Amino acid sequence: MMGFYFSRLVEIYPFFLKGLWMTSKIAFISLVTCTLIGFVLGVIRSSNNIILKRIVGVYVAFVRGTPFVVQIFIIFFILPDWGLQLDAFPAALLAMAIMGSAFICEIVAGGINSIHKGQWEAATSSGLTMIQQLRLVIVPQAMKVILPPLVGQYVLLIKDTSVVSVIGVMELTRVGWVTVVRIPEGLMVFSLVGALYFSISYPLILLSNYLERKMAI
Amino acid sequence: SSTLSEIVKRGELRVAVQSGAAPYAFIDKHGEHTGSMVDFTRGMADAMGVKIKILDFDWDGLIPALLSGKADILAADMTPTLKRALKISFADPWMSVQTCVFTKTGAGYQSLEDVNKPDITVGVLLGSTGETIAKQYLPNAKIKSYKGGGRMIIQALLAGHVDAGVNDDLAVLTALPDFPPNSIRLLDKRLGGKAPLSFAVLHESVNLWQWINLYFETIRSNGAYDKNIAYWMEGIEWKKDH
Amino acid sequence: MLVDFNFRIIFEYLPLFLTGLRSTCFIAVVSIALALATGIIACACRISGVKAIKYPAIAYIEIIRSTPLLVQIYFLYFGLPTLGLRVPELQTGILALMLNSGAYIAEIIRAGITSVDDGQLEAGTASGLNYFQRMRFIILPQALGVTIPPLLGQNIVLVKDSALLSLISVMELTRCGQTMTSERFMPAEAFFTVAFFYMCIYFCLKALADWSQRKLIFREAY
Amino acid sequence: MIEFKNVNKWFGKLHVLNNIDLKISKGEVLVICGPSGSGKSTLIRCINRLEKIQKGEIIVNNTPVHDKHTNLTKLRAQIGFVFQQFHLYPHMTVLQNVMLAPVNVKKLAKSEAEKIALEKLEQVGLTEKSSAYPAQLSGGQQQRVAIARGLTMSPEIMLFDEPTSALDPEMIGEVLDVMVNLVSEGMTMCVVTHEMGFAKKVAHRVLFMDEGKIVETGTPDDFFDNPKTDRAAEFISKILTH
Amino acid sequence: MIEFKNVNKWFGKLHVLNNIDLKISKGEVLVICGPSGSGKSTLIRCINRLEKIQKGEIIVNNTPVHDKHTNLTKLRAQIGFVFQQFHLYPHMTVLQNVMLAPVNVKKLAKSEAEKIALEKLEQVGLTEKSSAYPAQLSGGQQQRVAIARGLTMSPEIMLFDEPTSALDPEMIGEVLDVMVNLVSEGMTMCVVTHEMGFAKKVAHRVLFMDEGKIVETGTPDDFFDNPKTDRAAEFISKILTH
Ligand SMILES: Nc1ncnc2c1ncn2[C@@H]1O[C@H](COP(=O)(O)OP(=O)(O)OP(=O)(O)O)[C@@H](O)[C@H]1O
Ligand SMILES: Nc1ncnc2c1ncn2[C@@H]1O[C@H](COP(=O)(O)OP(=O)(O)OP(=O)(O)O)[C@@H](O)[C@H]1O
Ligand SMILES: [Mg+2]
Ligand SMILES: [Mg+2]
Repeated sequence: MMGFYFSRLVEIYPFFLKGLWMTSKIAFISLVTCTLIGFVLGVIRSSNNIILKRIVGVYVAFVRGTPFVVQIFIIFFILPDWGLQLDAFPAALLAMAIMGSAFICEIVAGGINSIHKGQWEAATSSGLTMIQQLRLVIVPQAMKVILPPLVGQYVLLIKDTSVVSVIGVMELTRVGWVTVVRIPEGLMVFSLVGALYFSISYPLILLSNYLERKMAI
Repeated sequence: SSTLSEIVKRGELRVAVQSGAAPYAFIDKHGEHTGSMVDFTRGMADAMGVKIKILDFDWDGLIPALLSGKADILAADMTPTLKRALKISFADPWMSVQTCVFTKTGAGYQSLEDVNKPDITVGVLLGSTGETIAKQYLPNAKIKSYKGGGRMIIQALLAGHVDAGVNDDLAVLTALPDFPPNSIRLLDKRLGGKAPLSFAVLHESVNLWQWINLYFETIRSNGAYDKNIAYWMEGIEWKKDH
Repeated sequence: MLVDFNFRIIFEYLPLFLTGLRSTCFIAVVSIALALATGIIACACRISGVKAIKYPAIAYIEIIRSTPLLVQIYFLYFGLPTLGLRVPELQTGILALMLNSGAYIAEIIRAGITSVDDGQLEAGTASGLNYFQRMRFIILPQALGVTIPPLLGQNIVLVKDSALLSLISVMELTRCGQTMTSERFMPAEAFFTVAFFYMCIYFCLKALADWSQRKLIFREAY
Repeated sequence: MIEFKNVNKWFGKLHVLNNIDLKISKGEVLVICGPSGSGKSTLIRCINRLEKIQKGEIIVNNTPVHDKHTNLTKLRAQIGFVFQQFHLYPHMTVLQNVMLAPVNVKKLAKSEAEKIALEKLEQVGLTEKSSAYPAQLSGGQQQRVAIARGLTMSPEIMLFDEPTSALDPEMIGEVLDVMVNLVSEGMTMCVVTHEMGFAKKVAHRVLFMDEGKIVETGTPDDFFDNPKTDRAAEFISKILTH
Repeated sequence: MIEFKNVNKWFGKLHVLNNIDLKISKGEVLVICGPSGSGKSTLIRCINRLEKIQKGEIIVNNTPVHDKHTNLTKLRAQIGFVFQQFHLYPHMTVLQNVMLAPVNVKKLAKSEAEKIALEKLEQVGLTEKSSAYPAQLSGGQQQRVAIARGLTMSPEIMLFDEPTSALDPEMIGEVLDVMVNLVSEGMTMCVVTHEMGFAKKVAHRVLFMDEGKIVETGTPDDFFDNPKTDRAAEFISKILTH
């Protein structure tokens, strides 16, 4: 029986590649967007503007406080009632961007806050403007602190793309899911799915570990 | 403007299905949507002269998808009930099935009484007609609901998660060949009457609703309907092709 | 839409949501307890010098960290029966959460242990304390201080992750939302209620984490 | 040149600066000392508005520092600040550290800024280290770079906050030498320090602070040999005994 | 009491201790000075085996320190060590810090250990702070607690590694006072420090290190006023000029 299922699994490998491609596409686009948004929010969150800081804080709390599945459902099924009608793919990207940017925002804010106050003061007393201080002095140094957890967060985000399968995006997990319905050999199907995720995530984990060691010096 | 003219203007008919429910709608080995209902809706799109877009959902995503305007037609093995009809409109039934009880061959359950016991767990599909019927006919048994199509119950049964399953007989019968031979047995007695299956649309889409009815009338008379049913429901020929 | 928002339905389903809430809390508490044990053992193996237990621990941690929880859940859910193990959904789900969180907790604990200043250890060594005494009196109490906030953070993650158990038919909070949707076709009401309850849990845990952060991390003495 | 008029500052309930009145004239070298927490750093940090004040007025070169409309960038270009912990930018070379402000605040061309930066580095005796990173330098060298950085905008005033107290004893001398040179060029300087040798050698005036107040002020010889107040006498005896 | 016989130590390729021969007799107070990185800390850390040596022998009270069979716990109980950065345990009160070793190494009863701990705290003048946490104390007070902790096992030898160089100038005195008291009680002491006042007042011998070697040794007066080597003369002039 195993052998029979295995040959059927081999037969449909293009389908798995399609899923892998979809997963990579979602991951790549959403990582880029949420990095950009996350940095902007992170700078705001570490600033002194109490009102903006609070607003970002509420946003972050909402995203961190609710499961990603629920967020996706809300974006996909409920936002249309308020006039935002999105297909599964853009909805998945939006959900990923919203979730990822909230987490990256916290990492960036943490990195900026970790820079010794003296660096701000030294830059201030040379007469640099706020933006110059950030761009020339603070962010380049904060990158050291930001980079390792950022790459770690990328891994988490890539893995979270599996959840967008619930709104019908044919990515890797959903491919596994519809396959297991045809080939009732879960161990085999999901080992394969797991191995494909591993092949994307593990290099990034290694990179994150490497950065952590390197930046620690 | 009416839903129908919107579809034509858009050039695309959007259909919500639940993959994993062979032979109604599932994904073949090339990763393409296929199945009896997929064929019907393809025919509808052809008749309208538009492209088709299949949207794939879990069972509990189907109705939200329709309500939130993601899809024009809900094409699932869904029975029109009065409660459901409060929110969406069902077209005339295109098919009817009966609810059956199935168990493992070796389990030795014979009658409904055998499975209507407190120590028996019965698997049903979340929100399906089977769920309602199981609650009604097997009040003593524990009901456990599953998502993701009729095969999930069979797998749960074989894995020992449940002692019996309740689902429509057609879905069970067509799924059986994918599982080890003679591992599953249907109890003789069917539950309830014939349960119709219908396509659904939003209340507002009256014109689309009429159009679907007309469509089925048409294909029934020109033989396309019978061909579809013969291929998908009455044989297992399709398994070779998909 | 907000005009349509049907609070009556929410109240009608409140008992169901409360059961779901209880179930989610139960799953969270049991899984985190088991995960803690798993994490401690995995971490102990990970930092030990014995290769026969060190490398399996590393493999376990790295595999878990580089595959999605959802895939792990499906893997166990569909896979355990293939191995002839009959594990009910709830237990399968708890097992998945335990294995998943355990790997992260192992890393949190490891970070906690390495965070204690070397100088502290040297001071202990210089006063003649042996390895176990240094662990017990100097490292662990301080490591605990720095570990508890991220552990609570992991608990928050776990509570949210438990939502994925809805996909294997475990009756918890998210699943209640889905049940309500499939019975009443009111997704907005269902999902916002679910989100609301998760937010409640989140704020409790967050408050606890912040409190412990303030309370337990001893500021450096110089 | 610098004038404090009835300046008051609180950190929450803590009254860190209590009715400070003080005039520093052009070319004057002022040494500030006092026990830890007495407000020395706060005092000089208010001069270039690294800290805000709640009452009173500080006037630098006829500009009210704590006025909303003051052009801070222009003000700060006239004031160089050197910190106890150097606070060099670790991700930039020595030359980049020194060039940063001329290029970005004065908008000088790179080549011109580099010329100025090298001049200042020569002044502190570190020309050959211009392409090293701060982490590759000893503490004394780092502090000299920090002084060059402070000088690079050609300020009229230099403020030093315990510039030698984070240094190994061997390196204190080289930093003090650079500062003595600055004095001989006629720079206006405010130095928080406990280096009595330096104070005796170059200071025009010593100011002793305690609990946010200026307790005593006088020439170095007067102050160290004949302190007028008990508190100052006690303090001096403490830093002298060991 | 302590004897170094041809001791050599490398960190990787760096030869940190180069043929060290040294005898310290009972009751002697030895001050070690030298430029940063010369191996001072490493030298005294070898005495209680916080660092291993690669060649040679160190003998403390007739026990070869770097022998496999040496009972380290017993050895370390005879030696108190005070670090530059105090290294108090931040999660314990002052009293708990001081009691930790007697209770756990000597296995004394709590009450007895407490008695000893309070005695030692009195010796450093901190009885009233016994229930405070380290973070609530000033630097000088923390270092005095660290000394009390070092004394709590009634050691015959006390090692100090720059005990005052992380302190504010005002607090250096209070720590040195405690150390001077120890000298007057006849404790054998090795002190790495640059506090010349202290060295002149109480040291029996000063040892000057550079690049892992003992360059010069002599009485404090001899050493500071008439250094024999150029390197020492240069070093002394540097720490004296300011
Ligand atoms: N940002 C701040 N917030 C609250 N309190 C502060 C802040 N900065 C300084 N203080 C407090 O103000 C008082 C004066 O601080 P300041 O740094 O001016 O003292 P100092 O004389 O420079 O001391 P030291 O010699 O230790 O540098 C201290 O009690 C300090 O704790
Ligand atoms: N654990 C270690 N690994 C590698 N090199 C080390 C280590 N500890 C010290 N060193 C190096 O050994 C040399 C001597 O160090 P040591 O700490 O003994 O110097 P020191 O005389 O105490 O200097 P300082 O006055 O700065 O404390 C230095 O060059 C230092 O960088
Ligand atoms: Mg200060
Ligand atoms: Mg040292």
